Amino acid sequence: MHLTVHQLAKAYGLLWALRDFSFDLPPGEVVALLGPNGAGKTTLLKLLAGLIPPTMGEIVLNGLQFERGTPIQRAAIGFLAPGEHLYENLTVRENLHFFTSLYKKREAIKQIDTALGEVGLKHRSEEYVVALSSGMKCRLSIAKWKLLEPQLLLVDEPYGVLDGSGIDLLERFLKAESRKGSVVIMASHHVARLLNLCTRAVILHQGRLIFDEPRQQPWDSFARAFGEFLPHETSWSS
Amino acid sequence: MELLTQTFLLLKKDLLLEMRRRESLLTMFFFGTLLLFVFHFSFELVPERVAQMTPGLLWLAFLFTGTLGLAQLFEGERDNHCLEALLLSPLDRGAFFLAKTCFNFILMVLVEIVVIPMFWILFNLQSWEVVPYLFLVTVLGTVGFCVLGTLLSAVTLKARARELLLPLVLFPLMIPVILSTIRCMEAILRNGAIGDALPWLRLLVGFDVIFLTVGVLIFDWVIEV
Amino acid sequence: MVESFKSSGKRKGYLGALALIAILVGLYWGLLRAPADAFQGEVQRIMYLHIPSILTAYLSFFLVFVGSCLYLWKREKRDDILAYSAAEIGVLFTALTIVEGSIWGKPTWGVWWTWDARLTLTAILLLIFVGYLMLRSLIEEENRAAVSAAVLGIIGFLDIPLIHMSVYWWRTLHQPPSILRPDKAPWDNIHPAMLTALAINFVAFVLLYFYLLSHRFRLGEMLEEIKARKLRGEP
Amino acid sequence: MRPWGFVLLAYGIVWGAIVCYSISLRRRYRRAEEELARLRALEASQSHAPK
Repeated sequence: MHLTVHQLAKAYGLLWALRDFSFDLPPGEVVALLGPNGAGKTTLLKLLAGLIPPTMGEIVLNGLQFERGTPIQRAAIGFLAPGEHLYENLTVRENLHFFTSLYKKREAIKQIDTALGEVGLKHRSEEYVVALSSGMKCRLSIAKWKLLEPQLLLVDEPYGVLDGSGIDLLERFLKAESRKGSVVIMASHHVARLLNLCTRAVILHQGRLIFDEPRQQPWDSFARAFGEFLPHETSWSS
Repeated sequence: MELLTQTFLLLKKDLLLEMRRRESLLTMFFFGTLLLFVFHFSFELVPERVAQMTPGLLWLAFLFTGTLGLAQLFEGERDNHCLEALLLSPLDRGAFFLAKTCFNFILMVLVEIVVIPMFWILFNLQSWEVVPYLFLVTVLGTVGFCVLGTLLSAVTLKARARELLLPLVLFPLMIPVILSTIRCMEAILRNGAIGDALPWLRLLVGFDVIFLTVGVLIFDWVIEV
Repeated sequence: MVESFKSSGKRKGYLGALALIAILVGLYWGLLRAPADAFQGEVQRIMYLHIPSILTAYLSFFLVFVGSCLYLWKREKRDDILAYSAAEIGVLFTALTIVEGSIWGKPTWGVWWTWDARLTLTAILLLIFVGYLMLRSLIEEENRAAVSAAVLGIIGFLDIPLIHMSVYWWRTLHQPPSILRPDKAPWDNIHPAMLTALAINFVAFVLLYFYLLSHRFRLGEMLEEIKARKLRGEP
Repeated sequence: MRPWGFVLLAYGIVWGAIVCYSISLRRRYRRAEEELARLRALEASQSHAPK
């Protein structure tokens, strides 16, 4: 998936949530989307997912304009929001079955058990999602997107709810996706972890893109930009 | 074909959820029954008067219970942002509309199956032979109600005070359905057969077809997060 | 068509002056020149308001339909403004039609309100488009409000013929329509001066309607521009 | 009430309502015009102001 964004902007009423946002991501890129609360991270993710219409600007997926989204385009976009987008009164297996059928992934239906095994949910596959802890729901989301094979995967703050092995699982999954040529964009406040994983970092501040660079060692410009705009978060340097 | 497969998938999911929680069906059922009692107390219904008022009263009951169901129709999708998950997927929105319409239709028909005989029992009506015909007309009216109701329920999804707004915009638009079903029922009660209710029946079917088509075509724009 | 509303203030001024003249001429013809009706007497003069106002209301709802369709298709803000403006003025004219009908009905039928097909139909129209305006005001997010309103505008307009049919069938089973006889062209039993008065008043209402609409439309555009400028000016 | 009374009542209400609507529309229109002029002036002064 090659993702290009031109001058994307979104206003809510009289407030800009995101302004003049452009970037160009080749296949395999893993982007760390950073910024304080209210910087516009979630707005950006929702715009890229086609869940809200942009006020201005355009999104281009593999050279094709993404406006309201054709079914094929929508099938190529994944949105991993921990704990969300699952039916609480369906069982774990029913959820996966429903979504794989919806995405017309016939082979994936056979792999539901394997996927559940990989995320450690096999023994709970007949339980209702409402009975799962938030970490378990996040694991289920990982299994879901593993089966649905998106080419653009948007991830919204997954670290808060996952335990150590869960984080391993997630990062292995994201790296595998990236190796397959998918673009991954992950928003989080766990800067250190995210920087470890990413191939590129982007910082949003008050709806504007203030930093966009590929990852390198040593990375002084990132330290400077980060320190300037997010002085309260220093945990990344550890 | 794809449209129908997706519709069926979503409908199956909705029915499964409803079977587990039974929220909508139970409330609608009890509300419908409750209305029959309220009617009795407010109109002091003796058999001679009931015969005249049957179509109106029955439809009033279905209209209110149906509106109750419509208000709940998208609630299940709002929990846990499931609506987002559906809109994110390659789902055809026309299928989404059809599935929700069918789901609401099934709920209402289940309620009607119970409420119509109960009406006959509670008010001591003797004319059991017309019940199947009445039920048939009611089902046709219910189709129109569900089609338009689902469409407007989605339109008002993001509005403040939507439970109040929905009947306000729905009832005036529903007048062809209300009038034609009630006139059909009157004709049936009078003659014991469809007979001179035919123009009304045609109007009703026309209404169902027009709004079903409009709904499938327009739903893509109606529903957004 | 939309382009013509963007006319300069000067052209709008001409339109206003023309509307005013037409209204005055219409008043003169309607109240003084036209003879009293042989059966209904002077009260029939209300018809010179009643018929033009309901026709303009229908024109208005047609514009709501056109604007709504164009908006859903092209997503141009001005189509939405057109639909909103037309709905607002349409509701005004519909309400006036009902008031006139009611005042005409009192001396003619002896009651302020009767479930006559025409009156009922007009009342339902009013309810539908009042609902439209309420829907607009109850949805916070602007795009959402525009899209939802457009859908309701389309459904509402498509429903009019169905409501028309059902209400007429329902009433005509009980009483014949009061003025229009299907077997007789309406102008057969009308004095030529009456017809002239009606025509002049109709022209006056249409001119007035477009005068109001052009201002309401421009107002919508200005509000839109104010919002755009405030957004741009925000640091 | 005499027939003419009904006629005048109807004409009075209709034209009264239309005049009222026109006045309220004019007021809204003026307010928007002023606001727009203010914003335009503000923008002009900002673009000419020395940096």
